[in-house]
Amino acid sequence: MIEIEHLSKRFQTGGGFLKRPRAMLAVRDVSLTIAKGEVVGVVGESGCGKSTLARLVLRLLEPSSGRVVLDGTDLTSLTARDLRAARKRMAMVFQDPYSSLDPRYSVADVLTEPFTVQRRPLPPGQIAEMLTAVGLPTEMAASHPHQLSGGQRQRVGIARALALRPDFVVLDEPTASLDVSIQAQIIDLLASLRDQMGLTYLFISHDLGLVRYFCDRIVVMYLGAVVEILPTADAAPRHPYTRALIDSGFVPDPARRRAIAPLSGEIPSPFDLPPGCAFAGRCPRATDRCRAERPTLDDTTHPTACFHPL
Amino acid sequence: MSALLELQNISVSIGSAQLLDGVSLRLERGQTLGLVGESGSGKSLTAMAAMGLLPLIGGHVSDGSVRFDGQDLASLNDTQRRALRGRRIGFVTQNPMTALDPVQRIGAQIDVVSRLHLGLTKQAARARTIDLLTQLRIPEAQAVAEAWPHQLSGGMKQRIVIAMALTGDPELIIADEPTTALDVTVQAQIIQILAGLVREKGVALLLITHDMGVVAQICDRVAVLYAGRLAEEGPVAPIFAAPQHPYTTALINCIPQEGMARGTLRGIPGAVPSARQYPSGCRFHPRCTRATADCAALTPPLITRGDGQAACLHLPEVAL
Amino acid sequence: MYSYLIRRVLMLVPVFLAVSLVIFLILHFIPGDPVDNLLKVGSSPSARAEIEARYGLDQPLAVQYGIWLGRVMQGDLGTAIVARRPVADLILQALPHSLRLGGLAMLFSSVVGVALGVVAALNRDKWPDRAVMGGVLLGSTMPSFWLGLILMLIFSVWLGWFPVSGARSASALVLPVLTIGLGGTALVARITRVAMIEASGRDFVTLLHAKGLSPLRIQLRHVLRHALIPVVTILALRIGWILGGAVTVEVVFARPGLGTLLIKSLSQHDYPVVQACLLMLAMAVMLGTLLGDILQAAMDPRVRAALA
Amino acid sequence: MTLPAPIRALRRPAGAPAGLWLLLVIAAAIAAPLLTPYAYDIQELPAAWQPPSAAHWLGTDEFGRDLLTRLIYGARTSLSVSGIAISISVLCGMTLGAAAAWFGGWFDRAVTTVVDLTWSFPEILIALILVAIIGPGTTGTMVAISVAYLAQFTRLTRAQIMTLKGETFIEAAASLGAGNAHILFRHLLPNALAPVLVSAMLATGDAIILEATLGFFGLGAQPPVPSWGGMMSAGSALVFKAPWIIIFPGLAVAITVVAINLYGDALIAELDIRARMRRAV
Amino acid sequence: QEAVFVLNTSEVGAPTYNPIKATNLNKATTLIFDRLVSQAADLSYHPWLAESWEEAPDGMSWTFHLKPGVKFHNGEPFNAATIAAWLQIFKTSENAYMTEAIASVEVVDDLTVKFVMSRPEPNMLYNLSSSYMSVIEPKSYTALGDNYGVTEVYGTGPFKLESFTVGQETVLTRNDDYTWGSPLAKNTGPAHIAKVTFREIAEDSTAFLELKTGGVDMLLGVPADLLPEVKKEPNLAVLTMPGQDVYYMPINVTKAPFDDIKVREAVAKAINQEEILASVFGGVGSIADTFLISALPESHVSDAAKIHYDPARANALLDEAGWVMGADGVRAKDGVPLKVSLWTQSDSIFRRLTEVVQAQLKAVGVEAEITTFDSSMIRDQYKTGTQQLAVRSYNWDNADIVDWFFGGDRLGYPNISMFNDPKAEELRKTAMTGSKNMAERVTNFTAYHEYVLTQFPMAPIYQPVDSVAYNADRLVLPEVLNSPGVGSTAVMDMEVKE
Ligand SMILES: Nc1ncnc2c1ncn2[C@@H]1O[C@H](COP(=O)(O)OP(=O)(O)OP(=O)(O)O)[C@@H](O)[C@H]1O
Ligand SMILES: Nc1ncnc2c1ncn2[C@@H]1O[C@H](COP(=O)(O)OP(=O)(O)OP(=O)(O)O)[C@@H](O)[C@H]1O
Ligand SMILES: [Mg+2]
Ligand SMILES: [Mg+2]
Repeated sequence: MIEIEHLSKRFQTGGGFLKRPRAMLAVRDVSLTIAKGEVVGVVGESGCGKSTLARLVLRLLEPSSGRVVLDGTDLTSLTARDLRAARKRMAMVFQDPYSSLDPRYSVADVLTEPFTVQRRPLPPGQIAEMLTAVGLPTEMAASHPHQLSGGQRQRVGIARALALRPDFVVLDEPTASLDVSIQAQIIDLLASLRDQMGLTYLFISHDLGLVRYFCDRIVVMYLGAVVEILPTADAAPRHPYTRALIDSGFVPDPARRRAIAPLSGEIPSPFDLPPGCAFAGRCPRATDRCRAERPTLDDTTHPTACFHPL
Repeated sequence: MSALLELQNISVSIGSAQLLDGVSLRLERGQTLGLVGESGSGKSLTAMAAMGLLPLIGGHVSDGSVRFDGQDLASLNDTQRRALRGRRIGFVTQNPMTALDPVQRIGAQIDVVSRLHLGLTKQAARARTIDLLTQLRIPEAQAVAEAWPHQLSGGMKQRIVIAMALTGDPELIIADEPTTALDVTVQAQIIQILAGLVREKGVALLLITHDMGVVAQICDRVAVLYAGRLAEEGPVAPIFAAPQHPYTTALINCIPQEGMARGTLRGIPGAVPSARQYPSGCRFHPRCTRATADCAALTPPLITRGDGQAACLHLPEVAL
Repeated sequence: MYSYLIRRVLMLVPVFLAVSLVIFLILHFIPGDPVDNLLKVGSSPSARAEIEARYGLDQPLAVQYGIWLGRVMQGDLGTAIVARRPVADLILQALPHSLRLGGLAMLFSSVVGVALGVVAALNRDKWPDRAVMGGVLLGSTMPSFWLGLILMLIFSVWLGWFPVSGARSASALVLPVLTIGLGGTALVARITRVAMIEASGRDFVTLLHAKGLSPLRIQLRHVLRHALIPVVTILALRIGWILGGAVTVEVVFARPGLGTLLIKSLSQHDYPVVQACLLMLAMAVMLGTLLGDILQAAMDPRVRAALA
Repeated sequence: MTLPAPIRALRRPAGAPAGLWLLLVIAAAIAAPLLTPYAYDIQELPAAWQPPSAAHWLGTDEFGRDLLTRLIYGARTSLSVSGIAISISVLCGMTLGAAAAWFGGWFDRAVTTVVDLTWSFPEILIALILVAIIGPGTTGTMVAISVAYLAQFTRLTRAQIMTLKGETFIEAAASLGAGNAHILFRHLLPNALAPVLVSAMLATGDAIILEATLGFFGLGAQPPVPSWGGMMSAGSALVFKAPWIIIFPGLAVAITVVAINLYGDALIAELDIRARMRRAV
Repeated sequence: QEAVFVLNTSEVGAPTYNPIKATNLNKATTLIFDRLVSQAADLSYHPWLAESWEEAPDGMSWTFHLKPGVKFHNGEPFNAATIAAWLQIFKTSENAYMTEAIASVEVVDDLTVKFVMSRPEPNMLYNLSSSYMSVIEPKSYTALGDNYGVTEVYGTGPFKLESFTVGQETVLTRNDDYTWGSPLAKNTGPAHIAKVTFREIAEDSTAFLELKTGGVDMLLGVPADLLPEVKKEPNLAVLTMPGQDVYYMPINVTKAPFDDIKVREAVAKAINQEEILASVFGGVGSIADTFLISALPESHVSDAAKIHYDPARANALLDEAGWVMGADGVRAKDGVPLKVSLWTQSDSIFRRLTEVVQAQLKAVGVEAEITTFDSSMIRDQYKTGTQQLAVRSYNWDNADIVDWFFGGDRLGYPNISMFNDPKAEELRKTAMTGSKNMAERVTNFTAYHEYVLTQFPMAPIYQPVDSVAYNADRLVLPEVLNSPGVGSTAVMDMEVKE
């Protein structure tokens, strides 16, 4: 359904009067296919380009190169007008429920907005229906964001994303700023909505445990590049970085205590990446080759970009 | 042997709002106590109360007492309390990004502790600082001491904050969500460091976290706070094996476990009530799956069970 | 850092060009012809042409600007049309007075303002805070000419402590400095207070307390240091304001200075003098921003890092 | 239902007296002819220079005109001149600032440079020069004041919109397919409005002082129309002989401006926009 | 011995001490320069740099015998050649008309010059006593160019220029070689005061406060409304002399509705001079009912020509001219309200006077809109000729001021009234150039003046007295002051109490 082909994004920062700007690749040559009805997860640490990827996929950012094809239409070449029309089919839920709602809009206004901007009539009873669908009381339509808790706001954000019945939704860390208890509610809600509406999700998170619980396939990113695509949620990792991510999680079971063996070393600056594998500096298996040459995803059913996979 | 830190039935108020209500905790030397609960349940307030820092945010202990090594903090004067902070009690804050003074070099910020509390000279203090940084496996400690905070990564800064907490050779470290703002890989590093301190130096650790995984892995005891009250407290193993309070159960169940099928995560319905509108009776009852009419009416007492305690009307000991 | 300084100074060049162009153009829209002032009534057009030629007023605007700018660059500010002497002389006569007044007012505002701000912040929401902030608010809402007149009435006329006007003795500076300074004090006190309170709430301050430092030391050594960053920046930015505030006050106290010179020349349509005065003020403003940026960089390593 | 913020601000401790004073001044200005038995312009030369008395509560001026009457009529001039001037300034400043933030690029850079420059100059200087160009009188004063404050509102609006542009809800609207116009007029401007309007209100206070200062230089409203600045200007000549002529208008200015500031502070607190206002400076 | 004087506000901002180029000279000028002839309080003429002089019986030549031993501040000698050079330079002056009648200057010997006249000039001695005809030092004048009078200036006067800051202050130090003072003063040889500072203070009240608080020693001009305040102070003394100012309201005869002489007369007679004298000027001074100060014989015109407050006539004239009183108290004609502009300058006394005038005009149904201009700027405005009414004053003690302000060749400024009447021009010519002696000149000027008055190009308002206030604890003034104002003569005899 979605084909992401060699997508890259280059950011320049800091340029000024008589000052040279610095450039970095926030997303580097990412290719990915998502089938209809699939839930694909993207994990990676802060700053590895997850959000940038999400924006590129929905063309909220112009890619530096590569394309995104949604059901045969190349989103990257659409005119502004056609793109706006195409947005009916795709939606995004944002990380920060606090700034993703206009403070001046009531919940009803927020939910009406998709119809207004797409010049569609608002079906009667639609708002109540949407609120119910995301588990909010219908009276809440008159409330303003500042009267809602984080979880409630995120539900409103989800309702807004689904208002126009899209088939593809990008979820950019929808639970990162919520309590675990609320996170569980939201994940639960997203799962049931997907079942009801036959949605396709690109689910972004930094929490590998959560992604493994929620997704069919998992893309692991490190400093802008995909390092591994786990074909199933419970597939054994092949990339040492994925392994380290799994090992960094704490199992909530005192009976299964284990020694903590954290990674050493620092994440390199994205502005001057080493020539070889970006992870080489922290990788226990790194060799001279890793430091000199950049590995690419291999062509297996479990693509991994590593010279020494597990 | 008396506990190193003991909160006896403390209540904390800010202005007219009572934000903590009858919280009791005990922490022995060499032990790690995990303090968990959802956001807004009062974890940080508890830490501030233990540090004697509530006045900073305009609050005070309105009832009960905070005892450190048998001494009631309330009976000490300001100078005496200050002599404890940084010396015998170290503090690690949640966000390492904002915990350091951005306009002072790293070294100076650490040095001041040993100069103040240990009476070291400038050179001796710096030597100690370098020594500590090296112990925390910070590469090029000398250079780091001369660096400005903004030149360091988050994980590095958190290690600096820990070094600062360690400088006075404390008996107790209070760490308020020390890893929340950090990446998972870094988080593991920091937890490992803290756990190592307990193991190697025998300090007591009050670890505030919202990650039940961390609690399960490194804590000896855990205290669960909900809406300003203690829901349950006790040794980690039995609580994880058989939680006494429905809230504890619910919290544990919020974490996706390996092999769980999609759609089985339930979460806790509703949200933490705000301090201005705590529900009557058991404060958890509106969100509790087992709530009855009694739960809304009666405040459950804190019942001691074995080595721990819990506050729920559904405990067999509670006779209605 | 040095490369930054050089860049920052070079950046003043286009700004200066822009300012000078604006100043040059604005003054050409002012109605009234200074040449008339010089002409004998009923003099012939050729006499007018001669005078226009003498002051370069017959050239196209762009050429006039070019010539003017070229001369300004060489320090030649032209000849005052009405006062008939080199503008530079007039400016040099006026500038020391304005600098003395502005400098003292600035000093007064910063010292007193920071002190009051600290007192207010340390006693947040208690009576000293209320009193300081109330006084400060009142001080900043009184028109400066009015304040000047009232001060003059009380201290010079009724009490006879200070001279009424002029700049003939140091004591003549007291009331004008007070008048300008009070407005600045209000600003500084307010910023200091807010910045202190804001800084007090920052995490690192909590940590300083947790390290066992004494609260007073924390406030004065750490919090105040942070609070001073915005104070210094804003003060530097407000150099123009202080000098501008001097305009009315100089007039009220009949003091020599750029303000009096500007007002007088403005009403006499003495373009070269007005241009020079505005240019001086603009330079002061530009140097102020430069100074502010440098001080900020000096006080805050993060800023230095962002600039390097 | 909650009351609108301007009314809620009235219930705050300092907001109440401040708001009431402002209402009083505005009401007095509107109802001026009904409030006093005297005319603002009829001279009663033998009655000149009278100190405050039962007949003339605030005394009389050099032409024997009742000062209270002139003070009330002066409120008309001062408030309307500053109010209108600031309104014009806000309209132009918002347009300019929004355009700069929206279009970016060289236009933004040009606007920012000019605006930053003028912003660094004291308003009084800008106003003085403009009045010299336009000529004295109420119109000149109004134009001068509006231009003098243009930079402030342009900056503020631009800063607001730049901050808002980074907010997720803007991206959210874009992700729904919202066009530029929708984002600008339905999200950015409405959100930028509160801080701009509040600072407009505070600026009106400053504008009253500025108007008075221009009046003091004899460049404001022309006689016999009273304005606070003009009254003080006239009174300044003989301040030692009849101090009341200058004291009362000065107090009127100071108290009104204090009230505007206090009420503005209450409004800021009520609207919860303190951080946004500060960020924009 | 040092003293601080404050210049009259009307002299503030005088940009130069160059009497040739200046249009506005302040009092300090009279201490730097001497003149050929001095004038006594009774307006009679006495020797100064000229020890004696003869006028030819037909008025066609004048011979002046100069005082020997006079030296300029820069050491240059003063002699007949100086006079010739100076008068040559004076031809380029704004005030060249003063020497218009001099055809040529002959140097008879070192100390004797002869003016050959192109016509008789009965006003010769007056002109030579005017401060505009201060004797400059020609060599330095030529050498210094525009700087003469600004950075340096050399005269023969009792004081030398030490420093001059335009609009601020002028410091003069005593010329210790000075022995050639006017015989009108008791002391002709170096002045008693060693250093005089002239301060320029734009606000009369500030100046008064300075005097009151001891910041300065003397005010060279005290406006009438401040006199009562001065008199309240025990340590201050006031010296009052006949004034040389006239306050008046020029009426632009070319601008409707004032192109109608009836309207002009009406507004002129709507001005209540007595009320203004009493209320604005506290009764000090006198009303003006002609254009000239009453000390001048040319002011004695027929009673009919004098302009006095006459509201009945004003109203009647306006009715006659078709301006009907409206309900709002403003007259109108053909639906056009009688609104006119009234210009004034920003000095406080003018603003107050103008507001009263405005109210008085309103009383007869004329609505005047005041526009205030800076005093130095208003002249440019007059040059545009767009004014209707204005309030202003002049300071002069010779009848030729009528020519200055109403001459048809000076429209705009100084002829603010834009008055250009053929008959007046004829009378003016006779008055200016057709008189052989003083008596004839007086007759001619009186006729010219009288005619101008009947055309109402202005309305006279007020004649102040000249008041000087000083700190009696500090200054001792001579008992009798034999000069028309406080200038060089007065300062020579002045002493400072230590
Ligand atoms: N508009 C931008 N301009 C310049 N750099 C940017 C921009 N947006 C993102 N970046 C940089 O690109 C990199 C990737 O950012 P991105 O937000 O995609 O990371 P992320 O994986 O979503 O991180 P997080 O987990 O913190 O949300 C970061 O280093 C970030 O600083
Ligand atoms: N300064 C304060 N003034 C008023 N209320 C406060 C203040 N600080 C905290 N509270 C309230 O006290 C309650 C407990 O706060 P606390 O910060 O202890 O929660 P927490 O458990 O640490 O939450 P988190 O996980 O978000 O850090 C909350 O309801 C909070 O709103
Ligand atoms: Mg992100
Ligand atoms: Mg907390």
